[in-house]
Amino acid sequence: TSETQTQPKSTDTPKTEPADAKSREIRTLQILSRPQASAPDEYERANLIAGAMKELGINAEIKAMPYEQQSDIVWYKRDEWDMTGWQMAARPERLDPDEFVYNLFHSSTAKDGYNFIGYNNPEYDKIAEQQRITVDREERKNLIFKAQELIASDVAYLFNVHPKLKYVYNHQVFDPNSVVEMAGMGIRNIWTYLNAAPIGQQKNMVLNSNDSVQALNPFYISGSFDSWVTELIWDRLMRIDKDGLPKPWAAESVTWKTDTQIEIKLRANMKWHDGKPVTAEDVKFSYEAPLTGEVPMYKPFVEIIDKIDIKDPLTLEFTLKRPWAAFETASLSKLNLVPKHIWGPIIEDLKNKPENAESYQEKTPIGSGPFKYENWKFKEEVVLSANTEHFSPPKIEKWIMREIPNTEASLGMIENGEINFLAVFPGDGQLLQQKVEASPNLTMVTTTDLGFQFFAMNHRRPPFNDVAFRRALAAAVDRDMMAQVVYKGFAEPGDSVISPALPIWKNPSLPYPSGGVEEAKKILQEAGYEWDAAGKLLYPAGKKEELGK
Amino acid sequence: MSLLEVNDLKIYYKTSRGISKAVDGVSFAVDQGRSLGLVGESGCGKSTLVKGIIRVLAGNGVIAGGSVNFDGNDLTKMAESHIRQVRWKDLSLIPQAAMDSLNPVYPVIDSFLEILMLKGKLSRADAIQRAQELFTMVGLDTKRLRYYPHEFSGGMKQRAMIALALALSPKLVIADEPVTALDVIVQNQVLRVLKNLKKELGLTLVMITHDISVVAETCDDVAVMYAGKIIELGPVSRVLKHSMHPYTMGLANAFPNLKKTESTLISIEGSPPDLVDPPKGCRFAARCPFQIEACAHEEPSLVSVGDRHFAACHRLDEIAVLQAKAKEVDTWRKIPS
Amino acid sequence: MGNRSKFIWSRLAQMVLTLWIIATILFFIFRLMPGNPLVAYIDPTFTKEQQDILMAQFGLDKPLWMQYLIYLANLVQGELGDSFKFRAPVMEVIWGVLPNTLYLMLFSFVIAYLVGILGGVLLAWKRKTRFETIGIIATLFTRSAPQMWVGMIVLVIFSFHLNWFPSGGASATGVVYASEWEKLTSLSFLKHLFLPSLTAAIYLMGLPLLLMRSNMLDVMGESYVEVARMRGLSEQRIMLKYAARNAALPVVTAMAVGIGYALGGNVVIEMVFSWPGLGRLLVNAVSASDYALAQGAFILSAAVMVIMNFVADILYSFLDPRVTFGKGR
Amino acid sequence: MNTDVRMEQRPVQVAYRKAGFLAVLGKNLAGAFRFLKNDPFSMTGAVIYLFFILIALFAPLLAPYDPHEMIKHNGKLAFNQPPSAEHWLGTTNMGRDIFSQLVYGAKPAMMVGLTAAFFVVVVGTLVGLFAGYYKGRVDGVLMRVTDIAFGIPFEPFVIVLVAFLGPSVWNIVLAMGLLLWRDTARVIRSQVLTVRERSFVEAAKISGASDLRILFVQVAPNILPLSFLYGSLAMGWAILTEAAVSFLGFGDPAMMSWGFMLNDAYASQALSREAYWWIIPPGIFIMLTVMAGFYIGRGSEEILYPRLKNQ
Amino acid sequence: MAENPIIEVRGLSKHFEARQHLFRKSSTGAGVLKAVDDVSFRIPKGHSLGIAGESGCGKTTTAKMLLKLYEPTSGSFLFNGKDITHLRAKEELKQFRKQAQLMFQNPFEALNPRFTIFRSLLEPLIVHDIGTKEERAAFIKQALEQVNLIPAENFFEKYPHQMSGGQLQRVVLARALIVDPIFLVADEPVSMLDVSVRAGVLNLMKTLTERLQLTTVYISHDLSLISYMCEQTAIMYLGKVVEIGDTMSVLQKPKHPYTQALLAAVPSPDPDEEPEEVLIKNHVPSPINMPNGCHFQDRCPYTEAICREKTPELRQAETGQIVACHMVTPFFDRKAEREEHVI
Ligand SMILES: Nc1ncnc2c1ncn2[C@@H]1O[C@H](COP(=O)(O)OP(=O)(O)OP(=O)(O)O)[C@@H](O)[C@H]1O
Ligand SMILES: Nc1ncnc2c1ncn2[C@@H]1O[C@H](COP(=O)(O)OP(=O)(O)OP(=O)(O)O)[C@@H](O)[C@H]1O
Ligand SMILES: [Mg+2]
Ligand SMILES: [Mg+2]
Repeated sequence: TSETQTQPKSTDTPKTEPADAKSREIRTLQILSRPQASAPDEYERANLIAGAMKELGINAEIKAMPYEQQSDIVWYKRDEWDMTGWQMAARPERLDPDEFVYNLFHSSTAKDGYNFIGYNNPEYDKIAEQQRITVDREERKNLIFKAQELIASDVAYLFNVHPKLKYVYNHQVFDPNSVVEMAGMGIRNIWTYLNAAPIGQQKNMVLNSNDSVQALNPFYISGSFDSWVTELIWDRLMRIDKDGLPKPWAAESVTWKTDTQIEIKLRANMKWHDGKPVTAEDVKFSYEAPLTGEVPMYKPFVEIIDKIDIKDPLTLEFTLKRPWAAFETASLSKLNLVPKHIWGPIIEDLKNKPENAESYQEKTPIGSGPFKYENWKFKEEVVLSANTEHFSPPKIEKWIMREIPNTEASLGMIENGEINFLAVFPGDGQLLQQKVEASPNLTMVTTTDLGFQFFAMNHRRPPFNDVAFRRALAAAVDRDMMAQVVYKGFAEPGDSVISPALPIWKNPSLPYPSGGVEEAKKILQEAGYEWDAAGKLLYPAGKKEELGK
Repeated sequence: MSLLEVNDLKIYYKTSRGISKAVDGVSFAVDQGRSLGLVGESGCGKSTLVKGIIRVLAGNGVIAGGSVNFDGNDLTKMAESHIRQVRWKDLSLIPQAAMDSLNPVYPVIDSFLEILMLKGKLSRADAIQRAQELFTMVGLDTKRLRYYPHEFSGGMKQRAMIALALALSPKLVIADEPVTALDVIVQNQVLRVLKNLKKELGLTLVMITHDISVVAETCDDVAVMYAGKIIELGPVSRVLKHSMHPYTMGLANAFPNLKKTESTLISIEGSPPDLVDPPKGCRFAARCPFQIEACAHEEPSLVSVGDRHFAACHRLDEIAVLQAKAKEVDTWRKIPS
Repeated sequence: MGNRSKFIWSRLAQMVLTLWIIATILFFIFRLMPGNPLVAYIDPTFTKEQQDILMAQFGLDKPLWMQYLIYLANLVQGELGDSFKFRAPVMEVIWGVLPNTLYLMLFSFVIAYLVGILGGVLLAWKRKTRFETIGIIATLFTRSAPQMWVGMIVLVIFSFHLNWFPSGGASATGVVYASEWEKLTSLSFLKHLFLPSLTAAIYLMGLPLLLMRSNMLDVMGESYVEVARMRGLSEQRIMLKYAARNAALPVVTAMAVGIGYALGGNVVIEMVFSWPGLGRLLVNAVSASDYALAQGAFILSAAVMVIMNFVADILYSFLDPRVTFGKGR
Repeated sequence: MNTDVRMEQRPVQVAYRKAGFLAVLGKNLAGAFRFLKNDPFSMTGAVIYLFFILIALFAPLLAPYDPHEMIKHNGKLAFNQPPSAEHWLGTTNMGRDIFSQLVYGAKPAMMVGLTAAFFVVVVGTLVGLFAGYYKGRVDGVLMRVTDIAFGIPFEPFVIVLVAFLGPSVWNIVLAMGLLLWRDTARVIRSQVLTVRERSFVEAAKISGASDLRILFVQVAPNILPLSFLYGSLAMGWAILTEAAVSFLGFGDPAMMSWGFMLNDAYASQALSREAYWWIIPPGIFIMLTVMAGFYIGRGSEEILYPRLKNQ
Repeated sequence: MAENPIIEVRGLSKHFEARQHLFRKSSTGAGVLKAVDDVSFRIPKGHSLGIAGESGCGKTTTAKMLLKLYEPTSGSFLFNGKDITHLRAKEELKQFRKQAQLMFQNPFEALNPRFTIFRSLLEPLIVHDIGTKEERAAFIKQALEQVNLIPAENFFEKYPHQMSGGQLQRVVLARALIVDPIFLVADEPVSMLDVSVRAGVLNLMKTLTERLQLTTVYISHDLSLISYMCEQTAIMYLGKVVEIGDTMSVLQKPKHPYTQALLAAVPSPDPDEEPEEVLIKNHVPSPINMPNGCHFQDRCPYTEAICREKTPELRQAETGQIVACHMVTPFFDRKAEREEHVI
């Protein structure tokens, strides 16, 4: 536990304290956070929030614990925690607002789904449901805007920041014009990999990861670094384009016949890396395999599909059980196309075994993607080579991802050229900027993250079940200061689940409270909160602490 | 000329308490083919003396004076590389702890081969042959050459060490307490080996012991040491039968004799002086029943008292009286403990 | 003979017993922790059915005692189960990094014990000189310095500033070795190996050095060394064949035990130098709640330690003819 | 000599007997520290410890800032500052005073070191004493337990345990305590094996003393110095381990330990920033404390690996 | 014999398991080491028995069994007429411990180096709850004076390393006597002492044991010392008593060839005396896995076939002592039974 230094200001609190002060005292609130060692920014933000709370006369205590313990409490002991640090990471499919808007706050997911905070607002539920089936973009946008408004005024989350993604590449190796920036995702994306043009001797792209590749498996959603690789080896029917919207990829065209019927035309002459042609059968197999139960992680993305018909060798028709606005993003851009001749027998075989497709590792993974698997040295590197026969062949020769858990080392290596693309840098942005500025070879590109950092409050527990309390807290927490101090400016203050990086979905004017401690106190006072002689915050009259010791 | 002549040898140890004069002006000589027994209480400097002779003193020991003439050369002045040649080849020393004198991780034969091949310049085959001869000579089964030292009993180790000492047929062998810690039968066997070698090879021997019976049985001459000095020296029968120094007399009293069970044992009360700060006069004075004025401040010198017999005592002139008195128990009782 | 084989058998039985107990303790530590062991791998959005599938896949659906029996049965067959994180047999995952740990360990031990033993002999030889005092103090420094710290400094100097050695990893980018041997003999691999080995060796060498020194001093006081001198043998011969040979016995034992320790992987060094080894694997597994993998890596290191302890005993008695076994004195 | 020593009827006094026992024990403990006086190395070690214990005790007085405080100058966070008169060792990337952290770091180091050493000494000595003295079955069981402890890889064990029990210094100490006694136990046992063969132990037995009495009155004082030596070494190991564990991110975030500082510096790229004032001091302090243990143990590594001769 | 024996030992044996090296073939091999094998004797009150024999013949092991430091493998041990072979009861054992004491070979080892002399002497008093605080100091003073350490106070605060061997051996004796034992075993009590002080300790022991009417067992490999100290003598060879009887008979008219050899081997301090021939061959064989028959068979100058077949029984010789040798003509034909080995 840790305490902040700021003392409660007692100047403007009433000198006389209510008679029933004792019973109205708010218990010491616990803020869960990962330890400073593994998540320094979260820990520091927890400190700042605890400081703000102290200024309001609320006792808060930070409990640092490893992520596993934290998630165990947050997910499985849903009414045992007060506040916790949390984050939503950027993933391409999250470019569609559905997951954030629906899963995080819909009351149906409060019991054992993503809505672990227990947010429950029937009005919001309706909007969230509505946007799912509204295929018209403009109409849907209004709904999303409305949803964000509700989240902001209810202060469902204590928003902190959208960090800035910091990527560095060596402009002596790659033509700066060929590096592609993607909204909310930065320059580390498949379009850069495909487009980056080597201008010197070095034809390979060497980038870093800071954790192990766990598996290279088209049917297993494992670590994020795995997905960097899998999306290159395996094609998908659609891919999220740099503007954040899905566009046909392996499919030549995707045509919505009705709200529930989609016709897909495959590109001609596509080949698997082993030389066999990509057929409609393969596509159908790829979408049906998850339904066998042997590919559990992909099942949620195909359950909506009623049936798939092969019209001709290059044409398929998908029929959905009901309309789903995010289908292109969450399903067509998500599922890997897998060769049936390889995986068919494997899946059949697995049906009689306790294991499923997730534990199957091909010796040489075969996809149809723009890069071919070449080598994987466990805990060292993954090497892919350009698939020159691909319909969108990369310009680089090899794509090599080196595992470098040591941040210092990764910095050193981008400086001395051991790597030429800094794909992950959890360290100090300011330092990185200095280094890049001092180097004649490096270019840094920062992008506001699609994901965001926040503190979750447990709406099931007082005092967080009171909107006024949440609003006061939100007002008291200085998000600008967070961005400046904790992120050294490499973050944008957040007020919504939608990142400012996605102007199409982001509601620019949200009623999220601000104004600092003064404003917070006003909110509290209006809601009936009082302070005792020592400056401690008390519940409004008639309410007492039920969870205290 | 004697084979070994030690003149006024002084060996001091540097200790934290000061200089310990472990050997303080010792002179004696050993003739070719004779054997000298060196007796004295524990700590009187016997081992120091012989280690000093071949200059293998502990790091803090120095030869502070005197000379050691061996076979015509002064060992104290010899260069280290030169004396290394002398060691074992001309003069070998069987150390006090012969039990632990063999490298425990090699079979015994390795020690022989090392000496015979390295210093004796024999071929391997010859060396093995010679080692077998030596083993036979000391009455050990040649099979045992291949054993490790710890597989030998104490007596066998002692014999093996004797064999090793004889490997290069040295002119002089010094044996430091070769039979202490052995029981009688084994002791007897080892002494017999030494005696036979002396007879057959004409070995010159210096033997240290604190058991005068051993000296009586094995040696021609005996030197009695007390607190860093030789206090009596002469042929065995003279020194033991007609002791000229009270300490020697006392020593004889302290020995039980199996053949004379009726006699009472008499001990010399007290303990030897501190060698860091020895008394000014006679070093035995404090324990001596015949102590007179002079003993306290004047050091007696070793003087001849007859046929090759020397003693260091202020009362040599009244020796007959002392000898008589020394046999009485009460004489030795008077000394305060 | 009877006694002897009885000793070996009983030692082997002891080893098995020890391992069994360690394995059991480990099993229960991992299983009795509150919460689902798969917590980090079961996304709460999974349906009950999906969760069950996963639990079944790792055998976690069965009652505890049955899990335990299965675990033991598997262990006996050298099966360590499947890694939660890598969805692959733990053995396979470990094999992926074991060679690197071995190389790092062997290399650093060779450096450390060469320097250590020679240094120890030298210090003993030069006893009571300033050289010795400085030597000891310097050694104590190396033995007291935190490894990550030494690693960081080494990294800054040799890699960031001088640029002599790569700053991490075990091989150069994109290199594929035809065989382990080719890898071992390639300059690039050795370059990668050097800094982490050096850092480990700096720490490791203190033990053999100090041990060797004090043993030398002990042995040099032994009668057989004194006698060797009396025999007029040369000083070198005495130092090496008599003093060092005997003084090295415990050092060799210490090395066997040390290898046991080191095979568990030097977590800190592997971390600082991004070395793909067992230690880092284990720490990653622990922090990623990959219990199956952590457990497997742990058991493996424990087994190696137990075996190396045994080897140390045997080695000692092999090298020292005096050692005896049995109940008597 | 002429006094008759027949002493037939002697009154029994139980109280005195007990007092005597304690007095002996106390005296022996004092005796165990006596070696410090005669050995400059040990003395140096003890002085270093004393120095750090004093720092630990007076940290709040010595440190100009709270080690966790993010310091603002004129409303601006003073982060990443090089050493200055205001901040002797500069500030961290979060604007905390490094010197203050260093001073505060002495406390967990000493705490971890001393408690772990205490564990090691007490458990190791007791196990060693009983195993060595009773031989036979007791020895068998205790040594098997020790073997098990020896079979457990130390660093991973600490990490696993701390990962499970939560990142607190006490858990680190517990984990170390659960294992580190093993070396002590083995060495003490082999020492006891030789001590128990010495005749004064037999003499005590013959004089009718009970086993426990012999164990604690006769044998224990003879091995206590060794235990303390081990304690001092264990202190070093404990501090190094805490540092390593903190460095790996399993440390106690509430404790401003040197290992934590190193971790913080490392994670905040102090190396790339060449902020040596941040990296070097905690390392030096760790080194000094660990070395103090070695100094007290006179670098006697051989006692860690006694010849296995008499096992 | 009229007097009841204080000590009676019947067929006492102690066997050890032999150890060996792991890799090398040892010279001895595995097996059972019969350190003491079927030893019987009685000692009447106030008498002293000397046990002599070569190193490793089982003298110390016998002594340790007499003091209940070792549990015998077989046989029985009667103390004051009571069988205490398997005595376990705490109080009774303590009582025995008070009555039977040991004097050690090595005085430097026999005292706890961390205890002052006073403390060492206090220990037995505490253990046996003897005296008050003041009385104890007086007892200790008395005990030290009794062994001629005068003035006793000077020695109270000394540590063992500050004293000479002779003084220490006296302290050891004082400690043994301070609990008023009736039985004393002295295992090579002076072998570590210098000749000049040896006699002092021996004389002291002799007078004290006589005055205090102690029953003593005196162990030494030095026959001359035994002859000086003891009334009875037992000669041991490889775990067995080969000859036992009055010292005079055993040492003056030895019957067993081993005793004869032993006597012949003792060197004389008289330089003019011709050394006797020791008629003995070979070395002491390994005590592990002894062959059948007489243990002395391989070294005996008179060995015959029967010696290799049959273990000789103890029989009374015409000179009075009891001898275990096939070649000695028995004084009378009756096999000397164990109970009859009275001395
Ligand atoms: N290396 C040393 N440093 C200091 N003093 C020493 C050293 N070696 C021996 N002494 C002292 O010198 C004196 C003579 O020792 P030395 O070993 O020569 O006696 P000794 O007559 O051989 O005795 P013992 O019969 O016990 O072997 C003793 O007082 C001993 O303590
Ligand atoms: N605890 C033991 N374990 C195994 N063997 C033992 C033990 N004690 C004694 N022995 C063996 O028993 C035999 C007799 O030993 P003991 O000590 O009784 O002989 P000793 O006559 O006292 O010899 P010494 O004169 O050397 O003291 C020896 O061979 C010895 O090695
Ligand atoms: Mg000597
Ligand atoms: Mg004995």
